This record gives sequence, structure tokens and C-alpha cells, in this order.
Amino acid sequence: MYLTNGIVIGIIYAISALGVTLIVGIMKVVNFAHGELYVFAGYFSYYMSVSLGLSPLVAMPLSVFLVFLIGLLMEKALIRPTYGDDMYSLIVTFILSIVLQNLALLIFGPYPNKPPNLIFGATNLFGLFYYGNQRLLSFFISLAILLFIFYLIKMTWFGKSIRAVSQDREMASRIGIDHYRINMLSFGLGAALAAAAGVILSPIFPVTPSGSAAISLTAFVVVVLGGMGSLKGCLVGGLILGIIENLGAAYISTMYRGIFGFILLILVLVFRPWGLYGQKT
Amino acid sequence: MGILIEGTQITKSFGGVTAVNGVDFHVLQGEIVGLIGPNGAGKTTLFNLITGLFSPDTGEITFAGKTLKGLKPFEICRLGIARTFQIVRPFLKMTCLENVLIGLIGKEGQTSRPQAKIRKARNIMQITGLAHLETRMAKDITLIEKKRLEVARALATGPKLILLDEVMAGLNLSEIQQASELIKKIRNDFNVTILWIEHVMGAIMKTSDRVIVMDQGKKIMEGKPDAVVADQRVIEAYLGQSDA
Amino acid sequence: MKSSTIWFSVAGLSVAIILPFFLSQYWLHVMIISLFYVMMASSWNLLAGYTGQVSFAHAAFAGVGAYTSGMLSVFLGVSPWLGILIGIISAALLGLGLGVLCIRMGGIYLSLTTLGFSEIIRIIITNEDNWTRGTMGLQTPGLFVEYSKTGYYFIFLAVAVAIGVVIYKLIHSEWGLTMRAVLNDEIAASASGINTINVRLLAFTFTSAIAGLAGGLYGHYLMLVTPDIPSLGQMFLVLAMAVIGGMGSFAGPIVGSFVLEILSEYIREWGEYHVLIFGLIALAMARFAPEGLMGLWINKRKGHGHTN
Amino acid sequence: MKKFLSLFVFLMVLTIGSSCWAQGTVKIGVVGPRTGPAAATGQAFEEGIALAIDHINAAGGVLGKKLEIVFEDTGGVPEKAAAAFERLATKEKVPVVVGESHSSSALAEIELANRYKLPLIICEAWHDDITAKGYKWVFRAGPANSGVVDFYIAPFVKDMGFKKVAIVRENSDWGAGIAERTEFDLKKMNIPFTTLKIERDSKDFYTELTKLKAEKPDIILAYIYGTGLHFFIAQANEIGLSPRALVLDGAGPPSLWDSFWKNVGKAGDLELFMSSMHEKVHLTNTSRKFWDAYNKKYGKNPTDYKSRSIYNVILIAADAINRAKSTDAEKVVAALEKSNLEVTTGVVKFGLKSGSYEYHQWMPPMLVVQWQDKNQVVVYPKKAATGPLKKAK
Repeated sequence: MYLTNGIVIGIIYAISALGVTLIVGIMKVVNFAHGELYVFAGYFSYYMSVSLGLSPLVAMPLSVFLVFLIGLLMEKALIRPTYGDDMYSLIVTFILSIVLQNLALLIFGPYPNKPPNLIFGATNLFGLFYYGNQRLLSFFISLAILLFIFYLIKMTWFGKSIRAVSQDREMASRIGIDHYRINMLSFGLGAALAAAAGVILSPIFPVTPSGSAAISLTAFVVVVLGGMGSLKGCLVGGLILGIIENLGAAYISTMYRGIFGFILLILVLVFRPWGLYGQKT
Repeated sequence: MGILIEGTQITKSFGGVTAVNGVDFHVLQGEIVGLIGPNGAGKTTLFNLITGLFSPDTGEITFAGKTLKGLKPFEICRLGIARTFQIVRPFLKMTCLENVLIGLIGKEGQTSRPQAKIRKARNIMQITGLAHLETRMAKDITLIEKKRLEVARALATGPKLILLDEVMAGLNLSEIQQASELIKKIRNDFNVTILWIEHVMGAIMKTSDRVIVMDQGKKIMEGKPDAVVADQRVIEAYLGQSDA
Repeated sequence: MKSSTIWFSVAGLSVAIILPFFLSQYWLHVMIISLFYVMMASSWNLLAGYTGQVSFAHAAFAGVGAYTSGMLSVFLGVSPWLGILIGIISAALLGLGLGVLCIRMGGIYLSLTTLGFSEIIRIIITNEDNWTRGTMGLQTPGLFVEYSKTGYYFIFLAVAVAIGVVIYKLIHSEWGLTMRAVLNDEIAASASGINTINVRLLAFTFTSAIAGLAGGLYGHYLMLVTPDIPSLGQMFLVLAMAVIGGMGSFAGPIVGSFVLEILSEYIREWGEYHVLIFGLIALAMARFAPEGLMGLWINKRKGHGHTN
Repeated sequence: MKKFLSLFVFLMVLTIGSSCWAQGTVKIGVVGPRTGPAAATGQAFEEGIALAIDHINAAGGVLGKKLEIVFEDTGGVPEKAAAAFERLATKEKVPVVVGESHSSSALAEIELANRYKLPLIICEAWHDDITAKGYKWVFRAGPANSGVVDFYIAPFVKDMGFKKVAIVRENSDWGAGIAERTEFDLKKMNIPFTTLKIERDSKDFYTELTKLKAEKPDIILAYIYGTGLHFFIAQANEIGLSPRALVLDGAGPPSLWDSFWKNVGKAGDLELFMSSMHEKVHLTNTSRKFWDAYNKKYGKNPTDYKSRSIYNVILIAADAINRAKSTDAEKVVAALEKSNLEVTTGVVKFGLKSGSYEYHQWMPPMLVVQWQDKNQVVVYPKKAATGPLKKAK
């Protein structure tokens, strides 16, 4: 039971962290506003399906697309001028996260909201225990998205240009890749992934404006754990974190659930600072 | 004259590309050695390996009899190896004087009485012809001046060996002449050994005691300048490049 | 020191000394809080503005100072003065440890690790409520037997001025020069014989200690230590003050602290909007005037002729 | 710089002006969370405040002047609460402060009330120490943890025949205090129990719930304030723990928020919660008047009972000032100690014997309400019940 929940939550962590790792890998920029994008998507999907009465199946991709556009805008207006200045990109995205969090508070109010479930009830897993159906569904959707992103990055032209830009910006532009466009698109994609996590998870864990920081933090732990910019690391890191948190909560202390991840983070920094799958430089 | 620095079987790869491949080299005390080769030959990578920016995959570099293995760039600098950068890296938002002071701080450490250091820094700026730029921000001076500023900063660290990476790129003939004079002066007046990368063939041939030629990560030739220019392999390496 | 700087300091200090005789209790309170932020923002600026290390644990270190001193005085009856000293040491040691862990890995790692560290501090404080009283807040003794706002004001003023002088001296010394070199170009600095990691570590430890000091004083002024002190919200305020005032300048964070704290008293009625407003101002500043109010002012004094 | 200075002067003038303008009123300060995780309480307070102002000013105001309320935000955290109280004491200079719904904030405020000698009437912060500390300036016209447990929760558990209790409590002052008292009472009554501490803003309770399920409780006393409770209920249902074990929300309001049904879905049926308000239970005339006035002003029935709690304490404060014929703190306290005022929940009389939480305390009667097919049914105490307790089949 604890293990199953660990794996499910782990995949969920992986997908939350995917957007961060993508942006770090390509642009060397940490997007502190990641959790806020997640929250915005959750609210969008809530309002579209509840207030506008759209089917969740329409509302979900539409919200993701909306946040994708927000991501493009953010990149163009705020991130692009900071290229090459790590410090300012950190400061700008941190301030942005506070702004967006308070904006969400203003627009959506402090109350948590969740879009309707796609599916209700619970399933008896392996004849051992009951597990929420919505959770299982989210697990499979997350898995599908993870696989899709792997495919996108490893196999397609877009993925190849992304990798080219991330390895050597100058070289890439010499062979005709417009790295501004690639950056913008990948930032948008990162934002869209945050949004995807948001719409998939908000039916299980309703979103609140104040909940965004925790989402970002978990994502960062996963990214450092797996290695900055590594997709595989992201998946493995998410799983490890999910399992350790749940086993730790079950056998050590529920109150310290949140801290296991950080202890792991510190251990990684001591023994393998470049992460599980990161590149040692 | 003894050997000041020596590298044996130095290899460094990045991903699948071997940038430096089994290179042996040495520089004698007081020599001026030119390092030439087409673009991508691995010259700058060799500099980065010497100064500790990268560590070699295999092979070892010894300086004045001590191994440089595992040393950090600042420790290597304090041992007496200073450098300039191919793509200049002065401290842009600091004045030229402050740039040179950093070299002195690197050598002597921080003190609370900066007067003596300022005197020394001014002296070095005088020699390198930067005296008039003392209070200018490094971002506001010309590229040529920036290159000189880097030489001044390197000199300030009190090196035994100085690595110069394309300090003459973009200079006109008389400026090249001046720069060559400066290089000789550094060697003669400061007793500093010089290893330098240059594409300006005339200058490097005239000023160097010895020349090392690299191509595609390997050392293909070394010897007196006139012997090098006559060598078939060197000519091929350069011609091969212009074909590409 | 330039004569104009001396004049500014003397004038500012005189005003500061006679101020309590004119201000109401309430505005005195605002001034004390501003002085706390002066300590916080100035030291954070030394770290971020002069060595380029964007730490998100500055508020957490203030929390370490506040809780160390608070818990010592509550549970062991240690004098708050001694408690604050021990708080400073704990913050410095934790800063050193954290710095050793992540500074060699570069800027992004430092930011992420410090963010994680503030979260750890928050979780520990909220969970160990037998000792810290968690979100309930730990009630601590004051610095004086008889509560006196004027007394606190002068203590805060004295400490803030002392910190200011130390920081001023530091950034105008060879250490300051070294820090700027590390910020400008780490590779070039280390190739010039500068131990860049040591410089960063030193700055990180030193500023953590200052944060510990500020937090300790703050806790004993409020007589209430809560997880709000080491919170990210608090961190944002400190960061916004430095960014709006002007990072990388000595006066910037001081100006920023007063401007934002006083401004926040006026826009308090807007409740939750006021953080949003600070955020938007800070964002606009970071984007269009990265040198902050001080930068704008200096440029204006120089006239519009100076462009590059 | 000049522009900045002139802006500064302008703002100065603005504040000075606004305080002069308010001369012809008597101010009462209110503290409560308008922002933060419990901002819903702030909204309930706003509603109650508006109704109280209408009511008092229609009845002649305070000391012949109009009543004005200054509502300072606490954000639900003690530090901001202390700052808010500081402002009310030194800037607004109000003669009395009322409100608060967080024990932690209240515990910070009572220290300041004591320092500034400013009367404070708490309405919805339940921690015993608030009154047990014995501060002369502090009153509470609302539930205290010990009272809620001793008179309602513990007897309810016993009388309804529950065999095994699970206590789940958040890590806050309120959670710690009420859980401790519950454990104390259950031990006395020999009912087995197990306690679990959880983080207040947690969202995933699967691990905790799995642990609980192994204990096979038949009632879960959930001392969780906020939407964490909603997730807890929904997930308890998902893993098949409830409604076999009924959940009792020990605070109440979270079970009444608009978001409750959205978040819990069907799992909300049969959930129990504490309340001091029900549409069919009117203990006094004032209660009925409040209900009607609320309906008229907001066009709906009141949900969060905290709108009524704040209404009550404003009435109490205004009454005391009127009887004291002064805003002098000593006189107001003396008048408060002699309070004998009908409010929505009964007739207020503060306890005068110091040494326990009952000092300066008046506790309104509480109800245990159950959601049955989305209808609120009072199930306890028996004399107020509007229907029987339903258990799961």
C-alpha cells in the first residue's frame, strides 16, 4: 500500500518536475514560478469546467494551452532580457512567483478548488486495499505524458534542436537554429508541463494559491536529485522521492514527510552533487 | 636552462570529441614558445588543462617539478602560472586599476593597507601602456585595450609562466610590432617564461624561440620557427583547414 | 569617503537621533521594523549584490537567530543579550555548513539549496512544537525589564549603524574588490589567483551571522517568535527592498527598506493587494531599472548625457 | 527625489486628515484573518460586523455617537496579529478590541492587551490559556477547548456508544489543546483512542489514513481547520475508512464552506461537525433578529457561524462602553464583568473566579450537527436535536 502510493505519487512528482528540468536543461534558468503556473492551470480548468460548463476533457487541454501562451509571454517579456545573468533570472522568476501567487489569490480567492473528477470510486488493487480511481487515472495520464515528452525530446526535430541549443547555443545558431525561438518554445513547453501536472492533479489535490510554493519545492528536489536537465533523472528522482516520502511517513514520522526530500537533497549534494543522471562538469 | 613546465600524454575528451589527444610538451625556463595550429586544434583546451579549468582524462602536467593534478585554478595561479583568455574576460564593471589590483590580491592576499598594491599596479599599467586608463571602466575600453589589460592583470599575479591566448588578434602592423616588443620585455625584464597561442604568423615566427604545432588534438610538430614553416605536415594542416 | 557621503551620514544620523522625540509610539514602531529590514536587506545585498549569490535562506537565518535566542531565554533563562550572541554564532555555523555543501556547485544550486533549507527550518519549527511552540509562536522576554519603544529604537539604530559601517568598510576594502571580481567573472578571478569559493563562503557565513543578529533582536523586540520570521514571504520582502532600492549599491537596500516599510503602512488598507503591489514594483525595477532607485537617482544626477 | 517627497507629504496629510474626519464616532477594533488560509473567517466577520453596526447605530449608537469598526487583518498568523493589535492600540487608539478566531494569534494578542491595558474580547479562539492566564483585560464570549470537549464532544462520544476513537489533530495551538483535553476525558471514561498529529496544510493523507484504518475506529475526531479537512474526508472515504467510522469536524466552519461539497463529493454525507448555529434552533430573540437581518442584507441564510460570533462580541463591547459611560479601560472592564446581555446564543455573564479557563469566560451552547442528504440535522445535545444520528450500514 505505502509502496503503491509512493509510486503513484512519484510519477506525479516526476511530471510536476518535468517542466522545471526541461527549462533548466535548455536555458539554464530555474523557473521559480513553476508552482504558480500549475495552480493557474488548475484554476483555469476548474472555472472552465464548472463555471463555463465545458467538459473536463475540453477544459483540461484548453487550460494547458492557455498556460503555454502565458509561458511564451513570460519568456519574451521577462526571461529573455536576463540571458547570461543567472542572478537576475533567479531574482526575476522568484519575484514573478510571488506576484503570480498573489494575483491568483486576488482572482481566484483563497479557497481551494478542484475541477470535477473524471471518474469516481475506488478500485481494490491486488485484492489488498482500495485505491482511488481518479488517482489511478491520473497515474496513467502522467505516465503517458512522460513517455510522450521522452519521445519528443529524443526522436523529433524539435527535440534535436532543443538539445543542440542546450549544448552549445552558438554552434546551434551557426547551423541555422533560431535559439531565441527554441528558448521561447521550450519555456512555453515547460510552462505547459507545469499546467499539465496542474490539470491532472487538481481533481485529487485541489489547488490553492498558497499551495504553489510546495509544488515548486518538490519539483526542485526532484530536479536536483535526478540531475539538472536530465529527463531520465527526473523520472527516477520523482519515483525515489515519492517512495521515500511515503515509506518514511509510514515508518518514521508522518509529520516529517516533507523533510525527507530535503534530507535526500542534502545527501545528494554531499555525495553526488551533479545528481543521479546529471552531467559532471 | 631547466624545464619549467612539462606535460606527458595529455588527453581530454568532451562527449565523443577528443579535444586533446596524447600530447607531450615542455617549456624551458625563460623560453618564448609559440603554440599554433588551425581552429579546433585543441590549443585553448590545452591552456584550460594547464590552468586547471579542466582536468585531463589521462596524463600529467608538472610545473617547476610539482604536479598540477587536482589543483584548482587559483592554486595553479599562485604557483606561478598566469593566463589571458582568447575571448577576453576582464572584470567589466570594475576600473582598469581595480582589474590589475585583483591580480595583486590573488598573489599577495587581501590586506588592509592597499597603498603599496596601488603603487605596484600603477607601475604594471605603465609598462603595459595602460596608464591613461586607470579610472576607466573595463567595459568602456577598446578590445585591444582589454587584451592588454588582461596581460597586465596576469603580470600582476607575479607569474613564472604566462599563457597568452591570441593577444594580437585584430591588431594592425605597428601594433603587432609593439605587442611583440612587450612580450620580449616581459620575458627579459620580469624574467617570465611565455607560452602563447597566435594566428599572426609573422609575429610568432619572429618572436618565439620555439614553436609547437597542433592539429586535431595532436601535436604534429615542434621546433625552431624556420624549421616549422618548412615542414610538410604543418603546411598540410593549414591547407586542409582552408579547404574545409 | 566622499564628503557628500559623510554629509549624508551625519545628517541622517542626527535626524535619526532626534526622531523618537517627535514620533508617536506607532511610527516609532514602524521605524524599528524598518531598521530591522535595513539590517536584513543590507546584508542580503552584500551577498547577492556583491558576490552574486541569490540566497533564499536569509530570512531562515534570521529565524535561526530569533529561535536560538528565544528558546534559550525561555527554557534556560539565558539573558537575551547572551542569547542573541549564541544566535549569531548558530546562524554563522549553519551558514558555513550550508555554504560548504552547495557553493562549489554554483549559483543555481545555492538558490535551490537555500530555498530547501528555509523549508527545512520551517518544517522543524512547526513540528517541534514542544520546543518552538510551532505556528503558535514562542513568547520571549524583552531586552528591557520596563518595556520602552524608545529604548528599542536606539538599540536597533545602533546595531543597524554598526552593521552599516562594517558593510561599508568591507565593500570598500580589498575584500570588497575581490567580491566584485568574483561577481564580474568567476573564471577570470580564479585564474588571477583568487580563491573564489572562499570569498563566497566568507560572504555567505558573514551575512548569515548578520541575519542571525537581526532576527535575534527582532524576536526580542516583538517578544514573539513565529515561523513567519523565517518564511519565504519575509524573504520576498527583504529581496524586494534590496531590488527596489538598488542591488550592488551600499545605500540602495537602506533606502529600499524605509521606502517599502513606510509605503506598506500607507497601503495596508488594501490588505492582500499590498504584497502584489510590491511584487509588481520589484518586477518592473528588476526588468527596467536593475540598479534600483539608487541607480535611477545617480543617473539623474549625472544627467542624461551619459549613455553608452 | 522632490516628487517622492511631495508624494510622501501628500500621503501624510491623507492619513492625518482621515483620522480627524472620524472624530464624531466611537471606534471598536476588530482582529481577524482577512487573508491567509482562513480568509473565509474574515468574510464571515465582515458580514457580522456590518450587521452589528446597523443594529447598534439604529439603537442609538455608543455613548450617543455612531459606532465605527476598525478591522485589522491578522493573516491568521501570530506575528501579524500582534502587529495588528499594536496598530489598534497605538495608531487607532480604540478603547476595546474584539474578535479573533485563531488561538495562536489570540495568545499573542492577550500579551499586548496586557501591556497596553486595552480590553480585548475574544470570540472564536478556543485555547484554554487565553482566559486561563488570568489577564484582567482579556475576556472570551465563545467556546473554550475544555468546555467544548467536556460538555459536548466527550459526552457525545459516550452517549452515542462509540467504542474506539481516533483523534486526528493539526499542529496548532487549537489542535494541540483540544486533542489533549479529549485524551484526558476519554481516559477518564475508559474509551480507547489513538491520536495522530498531522500537518495543517497537508493534502495527501493516504499514509495517515492507512495507519488509522488498522486501528478500526468507529469515530474520528478531526481537529483540522481549513480545507485540509475536506481532503481528509474525501480520502478517508476513498480508502474505505469512512463512513464506517464517522468523521466529526471539531471546529465546524470548514464543513459549511461553499467549497465543502465540491471537495468532498459524496464522501461528505453523514459527516458531523460542531456548530453554534442552526436554522431551526433559536435560543433567543436576538438570534431570530440576526437570522432575519442577515437574510435581508445578503439574500441567503448565514452559513459560517462566525458571522454571528463577531456580531455577539461587538454587541457585548458596545453594551459595556454604554454602561461604563466612558471609554476608559478600567471602567470598561468593570462594566464587562457585570455584563448581563442577551446575544444570539444566550445571555452573556462572564465568569469571575480566577484560576482556570472559566475566568472572564462565557461559553455559548454548542450543537453537534450531521449532514444527512445535504441537510443539516442537529443530533446532539438530545434536547436540541432535530433528528437521530445516522450511522453507516
